[in-house]
Amino acid sequence: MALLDRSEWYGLARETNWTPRYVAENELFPADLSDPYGLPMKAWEAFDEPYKVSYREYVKVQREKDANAYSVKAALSRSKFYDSADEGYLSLLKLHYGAVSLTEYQACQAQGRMSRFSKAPGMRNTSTFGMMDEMRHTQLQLFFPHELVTRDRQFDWAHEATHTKNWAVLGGRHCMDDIMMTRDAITTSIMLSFAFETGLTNLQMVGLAADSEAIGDFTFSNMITSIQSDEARHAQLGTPSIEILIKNGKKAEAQKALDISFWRVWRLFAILTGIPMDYYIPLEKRHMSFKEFMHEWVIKQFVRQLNDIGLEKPWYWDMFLDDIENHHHCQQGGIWSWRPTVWWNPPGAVGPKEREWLEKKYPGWNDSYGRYWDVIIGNLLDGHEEKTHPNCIPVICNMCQIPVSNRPGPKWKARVYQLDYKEKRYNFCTPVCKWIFEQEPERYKDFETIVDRMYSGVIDPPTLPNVLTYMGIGVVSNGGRDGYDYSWINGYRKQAAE
Amino acid sequence: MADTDDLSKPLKTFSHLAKQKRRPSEYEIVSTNLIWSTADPKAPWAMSPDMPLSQWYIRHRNQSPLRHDDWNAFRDPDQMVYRTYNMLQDGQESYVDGLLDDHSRNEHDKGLSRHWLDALRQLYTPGRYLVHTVQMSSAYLVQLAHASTVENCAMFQSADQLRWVQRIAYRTKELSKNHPSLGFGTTERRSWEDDAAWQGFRELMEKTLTAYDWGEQLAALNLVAKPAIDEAYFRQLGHAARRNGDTLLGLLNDAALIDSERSRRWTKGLIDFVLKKDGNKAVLDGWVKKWAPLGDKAIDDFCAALPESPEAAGEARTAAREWRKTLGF
Amino acid sequence: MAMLDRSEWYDLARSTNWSPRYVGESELFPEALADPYRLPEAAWAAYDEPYKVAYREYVQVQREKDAGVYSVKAALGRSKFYDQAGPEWMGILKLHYGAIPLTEYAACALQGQNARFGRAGSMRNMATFGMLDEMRHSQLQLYFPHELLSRDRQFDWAHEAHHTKNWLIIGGRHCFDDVMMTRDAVTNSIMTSLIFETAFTNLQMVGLAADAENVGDFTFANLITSVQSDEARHAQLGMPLVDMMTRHGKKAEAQRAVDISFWRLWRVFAVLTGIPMDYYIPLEKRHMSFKEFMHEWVIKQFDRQLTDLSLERPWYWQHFLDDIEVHHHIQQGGVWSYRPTMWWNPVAGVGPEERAWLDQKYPGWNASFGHYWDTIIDSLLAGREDLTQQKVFPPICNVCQIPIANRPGPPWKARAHQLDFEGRRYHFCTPVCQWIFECEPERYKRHESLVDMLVFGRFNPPTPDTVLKYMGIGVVSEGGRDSNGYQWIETYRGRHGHGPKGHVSPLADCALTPKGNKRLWVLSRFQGDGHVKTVEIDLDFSMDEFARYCAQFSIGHHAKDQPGKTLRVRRTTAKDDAAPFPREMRFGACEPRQMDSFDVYFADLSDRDREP
Amino acid sequence: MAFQKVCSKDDVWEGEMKAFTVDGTDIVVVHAPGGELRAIQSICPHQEVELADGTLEGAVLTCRMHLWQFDVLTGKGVNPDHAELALYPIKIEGDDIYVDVVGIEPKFSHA
Amino acid sequence: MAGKRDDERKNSVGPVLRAGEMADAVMQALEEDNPGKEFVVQDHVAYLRIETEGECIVRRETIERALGRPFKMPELEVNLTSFSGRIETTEDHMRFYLEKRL
Repeated sequence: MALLDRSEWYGLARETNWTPRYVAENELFPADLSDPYGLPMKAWEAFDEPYKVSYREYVKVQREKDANAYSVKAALSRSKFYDSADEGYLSLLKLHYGAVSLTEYQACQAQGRMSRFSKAPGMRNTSTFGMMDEMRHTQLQLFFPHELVTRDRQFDWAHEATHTKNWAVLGGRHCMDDIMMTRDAITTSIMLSFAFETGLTNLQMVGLAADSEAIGDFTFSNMITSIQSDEARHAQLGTPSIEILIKNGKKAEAQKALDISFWRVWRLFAILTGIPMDYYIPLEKRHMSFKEFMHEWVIKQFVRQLNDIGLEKPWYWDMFLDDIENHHHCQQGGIWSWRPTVWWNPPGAVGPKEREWLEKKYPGWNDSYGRYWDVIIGNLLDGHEEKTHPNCIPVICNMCQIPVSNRPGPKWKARVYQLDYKEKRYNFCTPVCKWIFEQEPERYKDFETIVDRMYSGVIDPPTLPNVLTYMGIGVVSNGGRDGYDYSWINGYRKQAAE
Repeated sequence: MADTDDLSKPLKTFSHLAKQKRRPSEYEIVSTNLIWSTADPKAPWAMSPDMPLSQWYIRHRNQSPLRHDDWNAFRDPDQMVYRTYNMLQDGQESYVDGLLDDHSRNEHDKGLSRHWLDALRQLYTPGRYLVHTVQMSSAYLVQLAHASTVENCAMFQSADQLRWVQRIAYRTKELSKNHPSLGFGTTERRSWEDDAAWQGFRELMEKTLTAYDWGEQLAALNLVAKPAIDEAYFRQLGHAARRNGDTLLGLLNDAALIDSERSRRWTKGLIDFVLKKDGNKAVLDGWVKKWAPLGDKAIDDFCAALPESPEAAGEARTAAREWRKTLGF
Repeated sequence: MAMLDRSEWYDLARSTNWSPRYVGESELFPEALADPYRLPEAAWAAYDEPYKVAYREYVQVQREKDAGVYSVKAALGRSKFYDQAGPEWMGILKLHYGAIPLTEYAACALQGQNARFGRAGSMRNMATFGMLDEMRHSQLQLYFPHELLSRDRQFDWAHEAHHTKNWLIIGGRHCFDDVMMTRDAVTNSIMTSLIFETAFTNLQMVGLAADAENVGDFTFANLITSVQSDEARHAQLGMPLVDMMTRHGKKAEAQRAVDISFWRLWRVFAVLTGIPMDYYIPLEKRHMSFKEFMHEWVIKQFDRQLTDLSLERPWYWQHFLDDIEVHHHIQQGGVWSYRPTMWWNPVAGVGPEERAWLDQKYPGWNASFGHYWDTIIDSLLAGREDLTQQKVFPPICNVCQIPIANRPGPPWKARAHQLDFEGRRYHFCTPVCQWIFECEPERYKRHESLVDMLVFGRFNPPTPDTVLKYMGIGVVSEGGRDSNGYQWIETYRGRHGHGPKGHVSPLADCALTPKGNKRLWVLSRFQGDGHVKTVEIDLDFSMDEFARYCAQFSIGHHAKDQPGKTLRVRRTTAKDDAAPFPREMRFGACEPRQMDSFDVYFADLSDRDREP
Repeated sequence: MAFQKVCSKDDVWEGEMKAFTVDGTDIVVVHAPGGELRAIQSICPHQEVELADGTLEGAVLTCRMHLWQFDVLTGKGVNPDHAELALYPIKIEGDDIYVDVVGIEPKFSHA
Repeated sequence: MAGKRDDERKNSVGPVLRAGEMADAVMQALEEDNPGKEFVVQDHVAYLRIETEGECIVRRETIERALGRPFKMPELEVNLTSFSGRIETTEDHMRFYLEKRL
């Protein structure tokens, strides 16, 4: 055996810290981009990424992964799957590609920041691979939906979404800009690699794969699980950062970074993953409920890991558990009602059988969310489709950018948490979003929600057509309509007839 | 007549490419117009424009004197996508594996002279620090690129450097195993920080890394520092290696220069692209003038220490300059 | 420096002929392996393969193809497709994998022969790629079924089939040994590259791919189309040779090579591809009928290809067109009836809807083949599954090795064409197979079909068990059974014409068995039956007994009574006009010889006294 | 006038090809990179495979099934080079593409 | 709610793999490399979750035996979509573990 083992030379390849002479250390590693926690260079040299790969291995393995993903696409593109795919499922795909493809590309820059500004040589090398990974994810997730634009213009959002100011996009950008685009290398490694990539991307990239397989979309399930196999590696950047911070007396700071980012990402993924899982996937193909999935992946797998590296569950844990029961159900109602403002066709999809399933998975659903849908169903049965559009403007949270809502029904849970700061009033959906704002009001104060923009004159005049155009609706593609053209109420029509 | 703005008509490609009215390549589909943080020059991010990172982008990217009104029009002459990059480099790495394996079987290291081993310890193995700085600097270009087509090139460039950081580390370890008493694997940092041969490159790279204006970093790195490193550290050191019976290093450095060729192709493409806009020539001239002496000095310092290579510095300086000349400087 | 174009150096790479000095030309290129037609040196120098590829291009393209095929397998390996695939589809896969992979591997040796004995440098080069291609095909088609082994042992036939003496394998080997393993480089290029790989592999590899996609087996569809994409290159070997032969006065020889191989391959592929297409693919997934496919891919193309090559249609063209309507339907009946001898579970595929489709695609199907299946359905409805399995062997064609049969029904089409040669009697399904034999009897005369072996007493003891074991059944895996456990007959229950109890002829219950030592193998040709049967007869039988004895094996394995009529026996003649034997006459009294053919038919009772 | 309007240039972009039927004749309109337009026979001269399902790289069209290649500008076979595609006269008026199929039969190739 | 609280306190570790040949080999190797350990396998079609208590290791050479061909540890990444617990990677093994026991 003539070649050396990786372990023999790997350490040397990350002994690359040196003491700058011609420029000052804080010039080479400005605190804002590098390490605001003020740990010495030496402390970061202990950084040991648990998942190791060499460049030689990387290009080989990644080449194989791509050969696999692209070949499967090529082979199956002749199958007629998308011709006859369920409209709810197509909505899931549109939502996915619109939300994910270019966000992955932004992550290249975030990885680039870690690669340039981290004081930990191990992190600099590992995020070079991370950067490449994110490029891969972007390219896959542009190339795959590209062929779908010939069928349906709403797939154009795969490329266009983040270039628009659609309210859903603003929500995603606010979150991602916060956790990965405007933080130093260390905080980014906690927020992006640990909270986001270790904690929550599994929901979308692995969870949905099971449903996709059931539905027969092997191309998609193969692609997203292949993507996730990259995450499993580079997401490991976060844990050593946290361990080093804890070891150097910065546990509170690490905890705060986690608490902020976990909540932010949760609020987003519940929409991105929760709604499709519990509403868009046809009932007979559903693998498990979003809640069960959260248990498997987040509560069991992620939190246990969190614990093992020495952090605590976020302070708002009980609120989080409660939110798992509510958030995405509320937003399903909201998105469906405001369907003309989104780029996919959200199915109402709460027929009698679906409701039974929802009630079983989320006890109490019928008495709360069910009542909300009862009114809608009643209107549809009476032929008053127009009454199923709210024709008013919701209050949008100044943190997560999502309409403020909570479980309907007798308990009056929906409530706005308000804060006045520098003569401006801010609205929040939950105490947690409010708490995040309060940690760093200067960071968040200037951003206007889509609704703020209607009042502040950014969208002028704030008429519905103007707002839609501003959001890219009618520009990139038409807005959404009910995914099943209301056929899901047929079950109720039959019940009424009987 | 089909109209891409007519929403009732299906698209043949993403709307932003539909205007070309030709079938887009895979490269175009997956690489173009992916950045949206340039849309509002005053607020790159949803976070407050006053935030340090927002300010950073505004100052160092948006307000760079190197300007173009349509950065997205740039195209990589190699039209490299991630998929093809890995195919290419997997092949290249198989070749390097083969080199290492063969030479190791032939006990190549045992045959090296003490004289040359000293040179390797002084001038080759500390190079991982140097190449790593290029990796970092390229990553900076990634972070602040105006257009995805530029950003991707920088990403491949950064990954290429990591490739050589690891191959140098590999060789360092191999040399230390075959010659345990010579300090391979332990003295590199000291050489990089203290040896006169390295101080030119160290100064060049420390300053390049902190030239935070995006355009200036591009000029300093890709027009001056990288060519200097290619010519001195890879090419001239490779020549010297061959003269000293170290065929392995000669071949390894040739392989590294293949990556550099690719980097030069897109650099030339990008420079040609920006020079079509008024004002950029002067800006770049200024930077080249400012950085070239540091590059020359780095070459001189390094080549001076190269054994039996009196002509090395001259050749390297000329080669770097000649290349810049082909770009118009 | 820029790279040269392929065209700049390509000719040099194929200018590799030289004049031998230390050995004779005919030693270096023995005629029997190289060129018995003695085409002139100049002709060989001009050999120009139309499809060119450089080694550098070859490895790159093939690597990509393999990446595609293996990736899809890996990705879809997770799907539950094979868990849910119907028995029909699994039957197709077993048939395919049993028949194909090792045949592909044998083709490596064929390509090797061409790479060594081809008289043109370029032919040798192309065959080198051909050799690699065939290796690819055998490896892919061994690796893919391998994972199916854990589900079903019958997939072991993918590797084992060719090591057994299963009768279908004997048939396949006889054909391929003839067209590709025992010919000189010129002839085998015409027979294999031009005829087999251009005309016939598409049937299986392209035709089934469309059905595979419909059924949802993307792995298989992707596999076989990828395999077929290789044929472009090496299938090109034969074409320049035909040109050369016609130009150098060897047109008749080229024509004969075409005529022989086309027929031989047709007979095999109709079974391999025709049966699955028209019977195994679930009705709603059928892409087109086998006949339509034959028209598109073979008749249209082959015909104009021949014209282009200045060759004629084979002299048996009309036979061939007839055979397209019949051959695979009759073999479907045979394969299903002999299901215990197969390595997959044959599909009947003749529910009422399927029959409507068949009759539409093949007008007259119901009146002929339908009749055959009716008696089977009746037996099954009557709970007499035992009557639906063949108990005797059919005579087997000494060329194609396929049971001798033809369209059942009123015109007595099924008939054995016989030839006595050097003291042995040979049987052929058609005049074409007989013609092939007569072209070169020395080539074929020693081969014994399975039935020959039985008749010649090669099995000891000659029990069904011994024969099955000889064929690998019960050794490699269990033999076949009806693919869905006869569920398909349920739709017939209670229908008109198929009473719930069914109607089984008392003739079928005839318990006659040959006794004593005065026994003889003869051919029974039963009126309306599509299959000719071999029966071992007791010379002491009366003609009535002989008729009853034969009835139990005939028309779906039992003949219905026809009230007012009785069974008569006569010799088979060319015009089917021999007079019947007296009913009480001892069979031995007509002085039958081994394997003579006799007709058994229904006649009015009033005919009883007509004597020969 | 045997020329018939088939489609507009926008239906078949540079780098694309598309199948049409003109007067009962199946054709493929190919828009080669560089802007040249051609109308070619729809079926591969080799065997019954739709050329429109193949791939177009530069002016070289590769059939999906057996990888035969043709230069769409001249109709000549690239590999194998004995094969040839029938070309139909084509003319462009404004954005409209006209093709004349009269009297031209698809070609086929032996082997 | 009791169930949820319990979930957070389990010590489950192990790989999450795309189902297929590789997953089968890993499963077989895990059994061999961790004698006495009980593995729970959940088949979610698109992925297999393999879990055991506290710690487990899977070795390259064991996978090689299970696959019947040479294997390099990084190849596992092609099918390793996630894992529970923490990870340690070398060229000869992959280890999934938790430091604390709850």
